[in-house]
Amino acid sequence: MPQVPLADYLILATVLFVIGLVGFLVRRNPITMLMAIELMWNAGNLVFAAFARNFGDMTGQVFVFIVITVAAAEAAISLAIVVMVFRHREDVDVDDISVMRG
Amino acid sequence: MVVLFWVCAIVLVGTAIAVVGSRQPVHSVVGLIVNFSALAVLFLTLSAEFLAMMQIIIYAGAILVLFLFVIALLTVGNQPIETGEGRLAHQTVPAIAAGVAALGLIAFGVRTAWSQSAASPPADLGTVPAFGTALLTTHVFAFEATAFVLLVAIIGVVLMAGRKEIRF
Amino acid sequence: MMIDLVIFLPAIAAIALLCIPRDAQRALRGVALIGALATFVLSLGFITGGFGNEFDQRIPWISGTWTAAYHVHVGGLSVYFVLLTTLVSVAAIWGAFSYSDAGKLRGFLALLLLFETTLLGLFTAADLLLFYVYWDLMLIPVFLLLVGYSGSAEARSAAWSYLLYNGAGGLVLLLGVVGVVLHTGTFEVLGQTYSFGTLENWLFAAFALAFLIKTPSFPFHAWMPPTYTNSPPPLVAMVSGVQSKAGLFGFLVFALPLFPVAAHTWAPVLLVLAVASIVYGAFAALGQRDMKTLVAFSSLSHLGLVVLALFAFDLTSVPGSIVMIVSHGLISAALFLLLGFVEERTGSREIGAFGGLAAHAPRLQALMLVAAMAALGLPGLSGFAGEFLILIGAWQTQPVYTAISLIAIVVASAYVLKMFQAAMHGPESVPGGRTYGDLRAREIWILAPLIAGIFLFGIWPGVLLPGGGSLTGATPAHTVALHGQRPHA
Amino acid sequence: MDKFAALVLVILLLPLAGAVLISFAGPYLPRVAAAVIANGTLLVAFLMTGIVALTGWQATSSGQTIPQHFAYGTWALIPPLKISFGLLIDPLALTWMLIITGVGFLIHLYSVGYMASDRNYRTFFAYMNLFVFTMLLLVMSDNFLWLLVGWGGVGLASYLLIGFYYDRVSAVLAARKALIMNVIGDVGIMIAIFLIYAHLGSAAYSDVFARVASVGAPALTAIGLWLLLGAVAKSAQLPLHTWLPDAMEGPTPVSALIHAATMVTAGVYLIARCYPIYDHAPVAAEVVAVVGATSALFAATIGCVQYDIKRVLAYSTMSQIGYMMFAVGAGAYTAGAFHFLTHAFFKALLFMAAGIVIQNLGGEQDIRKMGGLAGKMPLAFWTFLIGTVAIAGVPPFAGFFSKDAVIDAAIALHHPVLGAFLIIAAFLTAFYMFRLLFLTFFSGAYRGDGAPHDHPMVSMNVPVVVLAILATVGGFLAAPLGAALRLTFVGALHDQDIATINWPVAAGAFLLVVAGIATAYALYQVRPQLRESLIRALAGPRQLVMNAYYLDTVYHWLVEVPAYAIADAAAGFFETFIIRAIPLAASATAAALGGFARAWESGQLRRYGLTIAVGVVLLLAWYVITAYAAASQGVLPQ
Repeated sequence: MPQVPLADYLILATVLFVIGLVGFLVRRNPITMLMAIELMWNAGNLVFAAFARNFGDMTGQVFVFIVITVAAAEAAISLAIVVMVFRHREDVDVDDISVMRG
Repeated sequence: MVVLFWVCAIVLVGTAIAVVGSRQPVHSVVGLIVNFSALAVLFLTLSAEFLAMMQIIIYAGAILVLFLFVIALLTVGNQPIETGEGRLAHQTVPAIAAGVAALGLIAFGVRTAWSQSAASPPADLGTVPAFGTALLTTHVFAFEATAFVLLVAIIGVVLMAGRKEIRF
Repeated sequence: MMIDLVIFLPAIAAIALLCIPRDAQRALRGVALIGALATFVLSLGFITGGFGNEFDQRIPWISGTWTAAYHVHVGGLSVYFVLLTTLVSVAAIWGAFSYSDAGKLRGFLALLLLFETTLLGLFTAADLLLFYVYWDLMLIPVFLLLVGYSGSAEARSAAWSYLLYNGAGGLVLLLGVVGVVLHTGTFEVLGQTYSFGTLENWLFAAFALAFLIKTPSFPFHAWMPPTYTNSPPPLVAMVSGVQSKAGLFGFLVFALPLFPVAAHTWAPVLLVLAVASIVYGAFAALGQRDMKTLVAFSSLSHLGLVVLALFAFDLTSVPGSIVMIVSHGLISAALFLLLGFVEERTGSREIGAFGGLAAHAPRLQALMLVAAMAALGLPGLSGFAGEFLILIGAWQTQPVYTAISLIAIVVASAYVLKMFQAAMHGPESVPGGRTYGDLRAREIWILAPLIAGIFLFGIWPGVLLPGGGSLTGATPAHTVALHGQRPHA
Repeated sequence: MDKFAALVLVILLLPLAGAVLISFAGPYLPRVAAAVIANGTLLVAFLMTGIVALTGWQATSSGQTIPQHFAYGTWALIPPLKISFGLLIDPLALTWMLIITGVGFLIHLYSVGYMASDRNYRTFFAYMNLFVFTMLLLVMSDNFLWLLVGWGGVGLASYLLIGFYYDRVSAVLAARKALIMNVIGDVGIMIAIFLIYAHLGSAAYSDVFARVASVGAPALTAIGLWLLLGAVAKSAQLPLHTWLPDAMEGPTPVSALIHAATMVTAGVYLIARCYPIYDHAPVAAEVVAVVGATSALFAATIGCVQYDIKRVLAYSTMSQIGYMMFAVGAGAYTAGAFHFLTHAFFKALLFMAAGIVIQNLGGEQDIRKMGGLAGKMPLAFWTFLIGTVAIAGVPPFAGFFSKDAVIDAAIALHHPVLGAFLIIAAFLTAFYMFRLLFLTFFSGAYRGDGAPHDHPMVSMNVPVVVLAILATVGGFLAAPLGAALRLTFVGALHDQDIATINWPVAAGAFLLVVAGIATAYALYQVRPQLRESLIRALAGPRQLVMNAYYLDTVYHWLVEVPAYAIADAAAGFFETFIIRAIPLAASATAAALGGFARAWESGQLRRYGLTIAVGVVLLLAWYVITAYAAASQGVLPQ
């Protein structure tokens, strides 16, 4: 069974990360932006998993698990904030939210 | 194996672009589901069986459902969120430039430094028993800390969502 | 111990002032004056055996990668600066008694005393870190006095320009100090010689820039006219009489001995700046209408002579600059205090706004005449002695620059007379027909020591240089700097 | 310090003591006491100087040598520079000292009466004593530094006394002008001292003059010319003479003492004192001679058309000092000193006689408002007449001998052109002095408004009479003076005998003098109509000369206006737009950076995101580049 080279995984992860990054930077819909963040999380996870296999070490995989957990927590809180901002302003264009006061 | 990787890779990139580019958040969520599933397959090719399961269950199952709920909640009036020019309209070009630059740099670095793969991994890498052993012995502190993070997140969400109005 | 007492006695007096109720005017004045006088008397102890005594005290402070010590030293050059400080401070603090706002007198006196302590600390510092700390500490009392005790919007703006310009100079000095210490590993560089290699030029430039700003020298003097003009007379007497010597002290004690080679490399630039200061200061003084600003620019001109003396690297001009430094301290303090007395009487210091004070204030006229003639460089007074020793020395190595500087002497006669005659001569007139009196006994006694010094050091400048100028070559490093006309020949 | 050294020092310090005493006692001192102190100190100083001079005279004539040089201490010692304080009392110094203290005493005495009603009576005497002290210092010093101290000191005293009536704007301006021009001269002397120190390694006369021969002519010429700058400023020679006529704003005794008898001759003294330098620098000496002769003629022409009695005398002073300058420049140092001596007598006399006239007319100085005063003020008339014939050069009065000595020198030392200048000036001198005499004391009746009255005051009349006698017989001092000065001018290039009169030259000069007197008599006594038509015919040139050839105007436009323009530009434009631009540029840069940062920190989430992204990219780039560089050198492991 021919192995896929490590470098390919890494570059794939980079491409995913960059798509997420650009998405985060150019979109103004907070929900889409959050999904872009999820993409970046996943790109990172892919790197961890690839290296775990490469080094034959479980630490990378454990880290992915923890990242998934934290990502879940992050998503929950972020979405809660989005909901609240929407309630407050009836509008969730990120560019319109530039002050920390309500 | 190589074929599987490339199929997944194409799916991943395509859906990722769809997620970012779609005007409708719901379409994004759908794209994201496909994306996550393809990633789970990649995890399998990396001998990470447990992670593949977690990817499907937590991401596709829990987080994306959360997204769907919020979308459902917010788009009551059906007005699109991104109307007209944003305040940072001319940020697109630098953002893409930065992304491309990052991509190029990393790809260059990776090509230079990680051009060769290591030897074959041990046979039990990524199996559920091995994962469980690692998680609950070596990394038990991180595991506990994650639990604490989740607790904080729960409290935070309850606090924020529980009130009608919050000044922040 | 003796040195510490001299340095901190004014500060102690300042703290004592703060313990006295604000409205106990007599007690406030008494404590402040006694503090300043006691400091002066104690500092006379440094010359009981004549010039050339050495006093030294060292307490280790920081050790490790870099070492520093609380190291204070009086002897050689610093004794002139210390005595000038204590003498001018007595005059300034006594002169401050007539400060108009009685409610603020306490703070005014306390800040003047603190200023004196920072100056004394600076002039006794034998450790570069200590020197730098005092260098920046000096800014605070002056800034506060300008902001809080001058009362005008211009004074507040002057305070900021003073603080920022001199603070910038301090930062540059800090860079230089750090550079030195990275190289030497110790802040106690006095009396040592190091080889800094190519870095030396940059380190010297940093030190020189800070010192030129403080002096000030053309073209870094933008802070000076507003500061001098808006300061209350006692403050400007100290700033111009003493603080302006801090940069020259830095050149003599730190920059020249540490970087003799770079000093010679940079000398052409500094000479041009010096000559520019001398000539430009004189012409700018001639163009002023405000008497205080006029004297301020004359300071620019006169202190340029000292820079010329230092960088002519002549065996006569460098020691001769000591005479100029002491003399300028006395003359400018006396002139600024006198202008303060004039302003108290006439409510103005504008040329042409009043005149003919000689009619009813002959003593004021007489003292002003002495101070003005000394500033003009009249032979026989201290200003001339300083100028002459500097110029005759500088002529031997830099005849062209010296010749150009002589233009300033002619212009000086024009601007000094413009000011003196406008105030004292012509038909008598005072704004609003005020009545005014001659100098009171207190005012005469304030000026008496300054005037006496102007005469003494004019008739016999040798009294300042008993060792035949060897004092300034007290340390080996100085000898390098001075005899280094051909440092690597 | 031996007795002689102490005595000499006392001579110097007595006038200073008087000045200090009067100043410090101030209003607590009775007016009489101030006058007594001032006069007393001078009289004692004069008597002591006389004792010194006689002692020296006796010693030398009996073949002994007596000390001339007295050292007291060190002014400053900064090796290699050493400047001492010492006095040099040789015949040249003694000549000046005797005049300064002697004529000075007479003028002090005169001032007791002349200034009697002035409210600043004490101040006047303090200033006058200060002047005598500084003038003595100037001539007694044994080195250039203390000469310069005295030089500056007389400048100050002159400034104070010109501006004595300080509530008069014209006096204040005149004083300022005098001091500034004198400072120009001081700078000249300073440069000369610097050059002397650079080339000869000392500032003491003895060292300098001993080493002169070892220095090349160019250096000595430069030194001589810079000294000359000092001399022309102090002695009111071309082109720095314009302060002297204005200096007549001072009280008349001041004009007599400072601006006629003593201070203005300091330049002559300086050049005579530096004779070894000029002997070795013929070019510089020639310039001195040219300046002197030209000034003599130049001033004489102006003197012919002035109407202010004191200004006429001022221009005549300038002219007579021109003679002295020419003499010392030509190498006839003794003749110069001789003319200084006689000039001190007759010019002080003229000023004091004029002072009596002015005072008796209530301050009137315009000779057009005088006339016919000969009978009303006999003493003033007779003494003025003696002074006039003395200055004109009528034998046997003093001026005849000294002027003849100078003109002799011009011929003997081959200065035909300059000699011609002097002879023409002699003619003009006789003309304008007699014009002054006629207009003041004759030419019809009194033309003024007030009533002329004569208040004979003993303190004023005595000195005038004494000086009249001296002006009459002063010419016979030539023999002793010449003998004494020969001791000073040892080894001078030209040895001249001032006591011998070259009769053909003297006769010719006298004929011209008679012609001058006759012309004045014709124009001002006999044929006033001729004078009127002459004035009409020569209106243009006359205007030029009356305005002193417009030199004041030229200086105003050439020096004063540009200097103030530069000053205003420096104080205004340059200060505002260049000096203050440095900190302003710094603060503007800081403000611009701050403004940029504030605009960037907009609170926009995506802007922060982009900032982070760019930062990450930069870090990545840095990392990749350095790592690649390291790897390419084989440092980084795979």
